[in-house]
Parts: sequence; structure tokens; C-alpha cells
Amino acid sequence: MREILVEPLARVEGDGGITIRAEGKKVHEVRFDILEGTRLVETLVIGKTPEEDVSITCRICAICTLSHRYAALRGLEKALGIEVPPKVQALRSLMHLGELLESHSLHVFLLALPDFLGYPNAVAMAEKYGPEVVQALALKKFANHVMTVTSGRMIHGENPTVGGFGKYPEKDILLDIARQAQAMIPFAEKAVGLIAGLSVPDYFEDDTVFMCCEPGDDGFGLMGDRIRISDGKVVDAKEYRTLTNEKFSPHSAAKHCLYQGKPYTVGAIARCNNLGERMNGLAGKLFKKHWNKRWLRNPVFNNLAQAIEMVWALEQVSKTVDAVLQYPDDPPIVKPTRQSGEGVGSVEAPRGTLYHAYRIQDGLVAEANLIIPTGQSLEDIEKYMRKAVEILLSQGADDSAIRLQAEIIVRAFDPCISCSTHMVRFERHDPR
Amino acid sequence: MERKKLDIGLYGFTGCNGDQLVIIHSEDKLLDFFASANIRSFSLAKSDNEQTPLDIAFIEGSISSQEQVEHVQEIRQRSALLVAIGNCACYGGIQAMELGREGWDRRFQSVYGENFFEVRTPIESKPIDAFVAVDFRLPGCPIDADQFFAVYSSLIRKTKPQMPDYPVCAECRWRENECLLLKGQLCLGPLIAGGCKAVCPSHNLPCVGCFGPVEEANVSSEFALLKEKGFTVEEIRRRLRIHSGSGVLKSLKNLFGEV
Amino acid sequence: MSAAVEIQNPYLPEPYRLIRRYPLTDDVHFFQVRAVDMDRALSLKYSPGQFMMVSIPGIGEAPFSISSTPSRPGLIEFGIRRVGRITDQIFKLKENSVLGVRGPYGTGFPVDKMEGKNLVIVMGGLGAIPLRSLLQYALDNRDRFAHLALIYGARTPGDMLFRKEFLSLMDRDDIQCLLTVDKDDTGKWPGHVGLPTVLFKHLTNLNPKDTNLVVVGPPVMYKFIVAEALKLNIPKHQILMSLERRMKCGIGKCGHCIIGGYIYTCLEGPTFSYWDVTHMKGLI
Amino acid sequence: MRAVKLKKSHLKGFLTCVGGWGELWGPVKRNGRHVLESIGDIKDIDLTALRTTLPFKKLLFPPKFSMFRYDANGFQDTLSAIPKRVIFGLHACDIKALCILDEFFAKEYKDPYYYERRNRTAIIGHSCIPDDKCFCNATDNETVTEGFDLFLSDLGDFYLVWVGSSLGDDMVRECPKLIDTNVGHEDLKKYIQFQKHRSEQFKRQIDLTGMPDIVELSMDSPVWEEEGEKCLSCGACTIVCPTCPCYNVNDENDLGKPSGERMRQWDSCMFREYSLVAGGHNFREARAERLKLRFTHKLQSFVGKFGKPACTGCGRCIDTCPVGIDIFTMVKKLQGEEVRS
Repeated sequence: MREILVEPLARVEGDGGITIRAEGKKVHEVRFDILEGTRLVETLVIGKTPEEDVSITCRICAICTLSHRYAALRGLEKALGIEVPPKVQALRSLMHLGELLESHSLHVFLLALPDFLGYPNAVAMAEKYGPEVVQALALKKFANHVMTVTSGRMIHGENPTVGGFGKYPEKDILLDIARQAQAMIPFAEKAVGLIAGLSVPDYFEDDTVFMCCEPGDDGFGLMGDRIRISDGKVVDAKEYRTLTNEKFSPHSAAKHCLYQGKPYTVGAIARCNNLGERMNGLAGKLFKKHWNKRWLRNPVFNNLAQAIEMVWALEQVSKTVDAVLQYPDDPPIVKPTRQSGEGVGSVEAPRGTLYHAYRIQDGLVAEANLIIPTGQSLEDIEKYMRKAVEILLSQGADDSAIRLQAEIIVRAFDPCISCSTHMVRFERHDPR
Repeated sequence: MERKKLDIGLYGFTGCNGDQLVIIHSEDKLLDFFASANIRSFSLAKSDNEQTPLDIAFIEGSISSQEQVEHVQEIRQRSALLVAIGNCACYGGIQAMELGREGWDRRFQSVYGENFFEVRTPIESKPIDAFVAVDFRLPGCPIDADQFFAVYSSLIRKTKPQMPDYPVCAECRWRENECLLLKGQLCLGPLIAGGCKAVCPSHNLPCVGCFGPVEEANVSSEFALLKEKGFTVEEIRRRLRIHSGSGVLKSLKNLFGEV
Repeated sequence: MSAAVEIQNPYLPEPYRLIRRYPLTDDVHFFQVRAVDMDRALSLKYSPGQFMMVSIPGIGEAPFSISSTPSRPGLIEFGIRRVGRITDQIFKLKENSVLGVRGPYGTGFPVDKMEGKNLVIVMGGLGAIPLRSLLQYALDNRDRFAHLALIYGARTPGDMLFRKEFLSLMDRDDIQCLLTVDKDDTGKWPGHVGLPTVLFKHLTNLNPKDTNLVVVGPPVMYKFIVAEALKLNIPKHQILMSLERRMKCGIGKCGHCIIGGYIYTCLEGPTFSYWDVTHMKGLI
Repeated sequence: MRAVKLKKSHLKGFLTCVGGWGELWGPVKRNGRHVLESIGDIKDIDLTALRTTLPFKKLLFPPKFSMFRYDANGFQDTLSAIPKRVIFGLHACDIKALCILDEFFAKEYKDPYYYERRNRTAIIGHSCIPDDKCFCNATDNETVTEGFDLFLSDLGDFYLVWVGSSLGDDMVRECPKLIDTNVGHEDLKKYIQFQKHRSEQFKRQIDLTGMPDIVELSMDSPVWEEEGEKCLSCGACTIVCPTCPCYNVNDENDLGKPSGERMRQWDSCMFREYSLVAGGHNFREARAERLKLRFTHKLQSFVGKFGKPACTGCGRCIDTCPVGIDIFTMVKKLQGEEVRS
């Protein structure tokens, strides 16, 4: 038995690994293990106030803390009959853009790119691509700044709260953010070109289904109450259970999801495949230039999708700042109109659709169900990996080649940033 | 005076990895940080990690599986100093919240049913010091970057770092905020260690307690005050327990009895 | 552009060189330092009972009583017990290294007023550090004092600071040297065994009005020694002591050493009379 | 003392003019609170501001600042030019506090950090009408005659401007078109009427007569214990107090280098660590002991030393303490009155 173990896969929101078991050219098992300790967050929020829930659930993840916060707020506000004013909506969009930029810049530049360029990490890459690395770090720093300004701190900021914001950012700071975003667009455009120039392996391509929020208004966006599926259906997010069908998998602390019994993919590539046509401006041009039908069958294009989304987000920042500033400051926080109710919040986290579903009873959380993006892509991650391993084995590839390809596939899904830096630890067992 | 660089390692257990991310997000300090010591292991930031003896191990996250217990014990064995960073490592974090309703087993079942894991043996989440000796704690959810680098600089000089001895309220006054307790809000500021720069009250939001208790919290006075403002003991306890993993409650019990 | 700074900065430590160091006991070491600037070293004036602020860059600063006597100028000596972050670092210093020192600060013992009178010096534990300064001063100016007596109580012979130095005084006839330990495991201890209070009976008959008694030791000691001194009818303002407080500046600004509402120990102390103590709350 | 007049409509022009001397600071409303801020646009100044959350002391010794740098070669003074500032809008109580601090930081060893800033700061006071928390009438701080460069009293459509220093005189002379030097009997009558009206507005009645003795004789009073049990040790009272100068010192190292800065940061006698000495003994372990220190300092010892209490009656502690331990209630309680805080 040949066994390729990738453990620790450092982390996928913590602790993960890859297990490949094969005998000769026959693949026994290809697993993406989620080894993260269980936190039982859904049970922790029971009996808590909506504000307390938000403060707890955002802490599921430090990278997509604001997506969790946003999804929770939307779910809870629906349940409580809260309509937030347009200024709050605009500022939430801004914080969400900040997070998308933070997460994508980290993944694309620091984690994915070094692999393709043949470097072990971004620091080593700096030798040849010094200015690019510096600018990538500047972009990430800017994104962190947007998160800090809108949410209160870089990670787990409490400022976005049920019904609005504790405090609106200063006008001058927002205008500066808009200015900085504009200044970063040329670099982001250059990055799209750089990534588009990388060769994407094609031997494991396969069909799948893509899902993302339908932002409505014919635009590209990161949030919506309906879910658009690549099979043409548009489903109300309230039906999320029929879309995701969570199931337990014994090697994973995160549950696996299947749509109509089949694996599906969420994230930047899903958004671009489903909605990319709607992008306008420079992002729209870049999308039209680089999109092709292989995107529908190859998850590695997710890197390029993320790069294009960064251009989109940077273009969006200044528009969103204008929208924030267009409205007066008051009222900062809208009160609930009812104390009991149900609501589902669905937003696009950087790595895909995130659902927070709540039932509130007498002002306290009575039931909660949270479905995270990585769980939804897990079946596809394993499907593509398995296919790749089967083909590579049949071609007689050695362990290191298999390891690299498995890494590229898992990393492309961006299951959660840091995992990609050093996912494979090799343990070779000689065939008996 | 040139000192020999120390060997350090950073590790993440159960949590959101926000504390390590705070370090990685400190772009301006990152190069100095990597130059300041031999960073033998930092899986979030680099790939060539080594399992060597360490002068200091920084540990994020709580312990929530049997495998993690063994791993943290192994790190302890090869580390001269072990520093818990972040609320999860120091106090257990949200996942170690005492709920007072039902046991962990039942909650585990309600999420995972009768299923069992092949790859891990989950246990109820606990802070690091439930399994190994912890030499120093840097609390926060997440940790404050400035505080981390100050503490880190002291530790690599082999001296005990200075930590704030005052509650969030002091930092809140320094920032010229209005006292939210006086506005009738359920703010935990007086009980919670400073270090966060009073970030939540500075946004008109009550302190949620994510830095854990200040050494000398006057719990009975805070309870009396909040009761006077119309909050029930149940509400106050619930709020206090959110970021107060079992570790916090242990210290508060010492001060006040049951909370 | 930048205007010249008009005021000299009293917070800035001066460079001092560590000349010698050796252990007095396991956790108390002797440190002899001298200002790097020789003019400064030789012109430095202080009186017994004063203290200096010692800085370790990157760690901090703390007050230490001067243990040497101004009658032997040039060198400053400290006895330092290893108790915390700053002293940990001081203990790592090697001879010839440079450290930051500023001062002297505080009000020392009123030696001018004490001259011509009997002097009884009572030390316990670390109290020997500041009182060695006074003792050496009195010995160097022996003719200016009438009867001179030393009482020192330590836990064991090994705990006695400056043991050899003090034992050698037992042979002298110009000082009554009464050394005692709580417990002697060595069996070779030439001095007394028992509490220092019992040694008072050995004191030469002194006219209390012409006697100053100076006591420095652990907090518990004051009560008992003062009681003995009062039994001897020594006036309260002639019973003197030196007190320990937290200090961050040494110059009456940071507030940590404040007692009784507005007494800055660093300025008006650390030496006080028992009369001060009786009417100032919280002194001991 | 010389007095001149300034029409209210000329205030903006006048402040623009004195702004040429240094950076203008004044009270503005932020988030429902008055705070002293650097003024970009003069119309942001809120003339109705009574007490700013933090007093002016934040400008003369900031909550945290670097004292000097150190590196492998020793200690380097970094005391350098501090910007010139004009602080507008201090009230009589603030200016009294300033006088107390001036004296405190000058005594024995002159504090260069304070004086480098103080010497570059001009003070333009502004009259006020007391609210329900003010009691400067009891601390004898209703009016000031020193400690300012100019002091503006609001007399309806004009200000009576006391010129308190040679710098103040220069400032007035620099804007001759805005200043009316002709102060007549009618103007003074108006001023006296204003002062009388102001005196009648105090809602808190408190008598500090004999406080030093009362404090001295109350050392064993159960009041300290009672209040100590309530105290949250948050330090808010000392942070907002215009006469509290205590600080702590910490070295902050540059990351991975032998260099760094010695930082000075506000401290509070309400904090546990304040009286803790190396080795672990705490001279004020009990909160009651810390309260005793604070109130003895403000109401007794300071009087003995300087002939006046270290409390200016500004009302900030009343406005700030979440559990109602402030100078006012403590005085009342020590005087034996029942106070509901």
C-alpha cells in the first residue's frame, strides 16, 4: 500500500490534512481530512441575544470574520423584522469588500502564486518579484485597513451590530480609502495578467455545479436572498437545506454538502461562472478577456477569478464610499420590530456562500444552523483530487508530483488561507 | 550587546487562528519579527517547519481532541517557555463557554448525531493550562498586535513582560468615551483586563469581555451596579460567560464565588 | 527649527561603570559602581540614607539605597536583592559593563544633627544595606560621635550581609558591636543567638536625650525596636528609620511613593523619624 | 489687570488671528461628549462646552509619551521642539488646576516634559455657567486672576477680556481692529452682574470648611470600607481629574533590537499595582486604603501644603464614576450626611 499523508495540513480554519491511499495504479482512498477540533458553535448561541450571537459566530473564522458577522446580522435582522437604512447597507458592503480584498490578496499573492512561479513562499519570491510582493503586501494592508475602519478592528471587530453600526467612520478616513482603492487598481490589473499567464493543468477537468448568491439588480455582488445555481435555477435562500444537504463524514469535522446528490463548488469561480457576465468597468473587460469554457470544468481557475474579483472590489470601493457618504449619519441603530421570528442570512464569503439561519424566540436565539463555504466545496475538492491522483498514478507519477498536484487543487479552492502554505507532509510506505 | 537569537515556535490549536493572523497582518513589523529570532515553526506563515527544542513556544487555540492533548504535551516537553496567546489558549474561548444547561456530550450529539470521527477523538474544549503548565498568558480575542509585539520583545530579552493591571475602563477614559454603564448598558469593562485600547466602547458598544478578567475585578460591585440598571443576574452571567471560557470563570470564582 | 531645550532633564540616567560585584548571600549581591565621567564620580555628594535610580535599558528603573559612605568618595556601592524583573537583569551584569544611574535622591539621615551624640544603629535583614553607609560614615568620622553601637539581627549567620566586615568590628573598642542570629546551624557563630530586641540590655547606659537610634529592617521589626527605644526614653524625633516604597521617578512626580496624602517618600524620605510616623498615616 | 472688549461677532476673526501664534485647540462635541481637539475650522468650537471629558492636562503631559530613547550606546534625550499651542476655552476651574500643576511640576526638580510643553502653550480662558455638577464656588475657584494669557467673559454681545500676561497683551495688540480698549463703568457693571448671576446658578451646595480636620479624624470611619467595596478600581476618577499627575514608566523595546523608548503613561492610585513594591508587598492592598489616599491627598494634605484643596470643583469625577464615588459624595459622607450616590 502506498500512502501519501498530508498532515498537518496546517489548517483549514484550523487543522486539516490530505490522505491518499493507493496500491499500484488503483486508488483506494483520497481524503481531505478536516481535523479541526469541534467547537459546536451552533449550540453555543442558543439562549443568547442576537447581539451576543453576532459576537460569538464571527469568531468561527478570523479570515472571514466579517462574512460571518454579515450573514448573522442578515439572518437575525430578518427574524427580528429590522430594515436597516441604506447608509448601513452601504457601509456593510464596504466592510465586506474589505474582507474580500484581504482574503483574496493573501490567497492569490502569498499562497497560490509562489507555487506556480516555483518558489516555496512569498518571501523567496521577492527576490525576482520584489515590487510585486511589496505591492501585494500593500494591498493586503489596505484591505485590513478597510476592515479596521468599518468594523472597529482588524479581526472580530464589534462595530457592525444588530440594526446598524455602533459608530460611523470619519468622512476623511472614508475618502482616503476611496482614493487608495483607486490607486491600487493598476497593480490589481497587472496581477490579473500575471495569473492569466500561468499554465493551468487540464488533465483532471470535469463538470460540476456552481452556486452563489444572486445579488439581484442584474449586477455582480456578494450578497443576496436568493441562490443562483449553474443549472439555471434560482432558489430562495430560505431553502438552503435542500441546496446543501449537509452530511456527516467520518474524516471531517466540517460536514460535507451535496446538491441533488452531486458535489458542487462555491467561491470566486462560482460567482464568476454564474454572474461574471454582469461585471462592468475594468473588471468586466478583464473577465471577458480571460474567461473561457475551461473555467466551468477546472477549479484552478479560481485563482484567476479571485484576481478579477479584486479588480472588481477595488472599483467598487470608491462607489461604495460615495454611497456611504451620501446618507446622513442617523439613526445609527435600528431597533427590532418583533421579538420572535425566523430568518436566513446568506452572503458570499471570499471562499463561497455562507448561510446563517436562526429562529428567535422572545428575544433569544432558539435555533441556529450555520453552513460554511468550505464544507460545500469539500466533495468537489475530493472529487477533483481523486481524478487527478488516478490519472497521475496511471502515468506512473512519483509521490512528490502527486503531492504538488493535490496541493494545487486543494489550494485553488482556497479552503481557508493558510492551509495552502505547507499542506503536504510526505510519508512513504514501501509496497508490501 | 549582541544576543544569541532564540528558537521560537508558533502553534495553533482549536480556534479561529485570529491571533496568528494578527501577527501576519502586521505587515510593517513582519520582517523585523522574522529577523528577531529563529522561527522554527509557524505553520500559518511558512512551510519549512522543524520540530526542534524551543526557547519559547507561542500557542494559540484551545485543546479539543485527545490528539491535541498529546501534541501540546509534546511541545511543552521541548519548550523552555510556553506562552498562551489569545482567549482560547488562555481561557478556553467561546468553545469552552460554560452553559449551565446541558453537558458537552449532549451538545456534541446535537451537532454530529451518533456519528464518530475516524481521524480525531474530540473532547470538551479546554484552555492550555488544563493540560500543560503555562508560563505566560497574553489574552484577547484576538490579541492586540501592539501588545503582542511588546510582550514578545520582552520575552526574547528573557524578561517578564509588563501587562496592564487596569480594566478596560481606564483605556476607555483615555479615549474620552462616555461611560456606557452610566448610559445604562451592560458593559463588562470594569471586570475585563485592559490591552484592547477599549475598542468596543470607543464604537459605542459595550465591552463583551474578550480579554478575560482583570486581576482585581470587583465582581460584586459590577453585579450590584448592573442590577441597579435593571439587568437580571441571569443576563449578566450569560454575558460574562460568552468570552469567559472555563478558565475565566475559575478566576472569577476565586474572587466572587459562583458567577 | 528645534528650539534648544531649556531645562536639564533630570530623568536621563548617567552612564556608570560596574567596577566590582560579588555575592553577599545567595540572593543579595554587592555592586560597586562609578560614574564614567571621573569629574562627576569625584564630585558626587550624598549623605547616608539616600538612594539612586538604577536603569537597565529595555527593562526599567528602580530605586536602590546607597550602601557606601560619602566619606570615601568616587565609588558608589549597592547591596541588591534579586526580587524581580529589574534586579534579575542587574544580576546578569558583568564587571566593567555600563549601566544607567541617576541621583542621589531623597533625604538622608540628618548626620549634622546627629553628630556629638550617641548613635545606636539597629539593622535587620536588608536594612544593613542603607545603614552600612551610616555606620561607615560614623566610623570614618568617629571623633564626631559619642558612644557608637551596632545591633544587627539576621536569620542565620549565612543571611547576615557584610558579615566579615561587621564581625571584624567586634574586636574594636570604639564601637559596641552586637550581632545576633535567630538560629545558628554552624555552631561556630561567635555572636548572639536570639531576637535583636534582647540585645538592648547589653547597650551601654546611654543618656536617652543625647542618643539617636536608627533602625532599618523588615516591616515587622519596626514595632518591636521602636518599643525598646521608647523604653529607653529616646525621644520620638531621635528614633530614625528608612522606608521602602515603589518609585518610578525618585524626584517627587510619579506619585507611587506617596504617603499620608502628600508626603513623597522620595523627597521627604526615605528617612523619617518615629515622630513623623506617629502623625502620618500609612507610613509603616 | 488690563481689560479690553471683544465683540462676539469678532471672536472668529480674533481666534484666527491668535491662531497665528500656535496650533489652536478648543472644545468640540464628539459623539455626544465635549473633548479638547485641534481646531481645523473655528466654527467647530462649541462655546457651550462646560467640562471636556479629559482636562487640558492631556496636552501638557499626554496619557502616554516617550521620555527618551535608549540603545546599545546608552540613553539619548529626545526632548525636542513641541509645537506651540493656543488652548481656547478653559474655564476658571481648569486654570486653577493649571496653576496647581505648574507649581507641582516646578517644585524640587523641574519636569522638562511638562515645561517644554507648558512654555509653548498659550491659554485663553472662557467664562461658563455652572451646571448641576459644578461646585467651584466651594473650592474658591469661581474666578481666576492668574494662570492665563487672556480670559474672555461672555457679557451678552461682547466679551470682557482680561489680559493676564505679556503674551496675552501681544495677542490683543496684534488684532487692533477687533479689540475695543475702551472699557467703561457700564461694562464693569455688566461684568459684576454676570458674576452675580453665575454665582446664583450653582445647584450643589457643599462646604469644605475644616475638611483637613474632618479627614484627619475620619481615618477609622466605616465610610472608607463602604466605598471601597463599591470601587471598581477603574481609575476613571484620576484620569479625568485635572490635578492628578501620577504616572508609570515602561520601557518599550524596538522589535528584536537592543534599542527602544522609555515611555511614560498616566497611572492611577486606584490601580492595584500602584503601591506594589518589588517582592510583592502592597502598601494599599485594600481598595479602601486607596480611596483614603486619594481623598486625603485632595482634601487634606494638599491643603496643608499649598493652603488650598487639590480639587477645583470641576465636577468631572461626579460625571464619570459609574458607582458614584466622587469628591462631592465623599465630603458629604465624611461630614456625616446621608448621600444617595
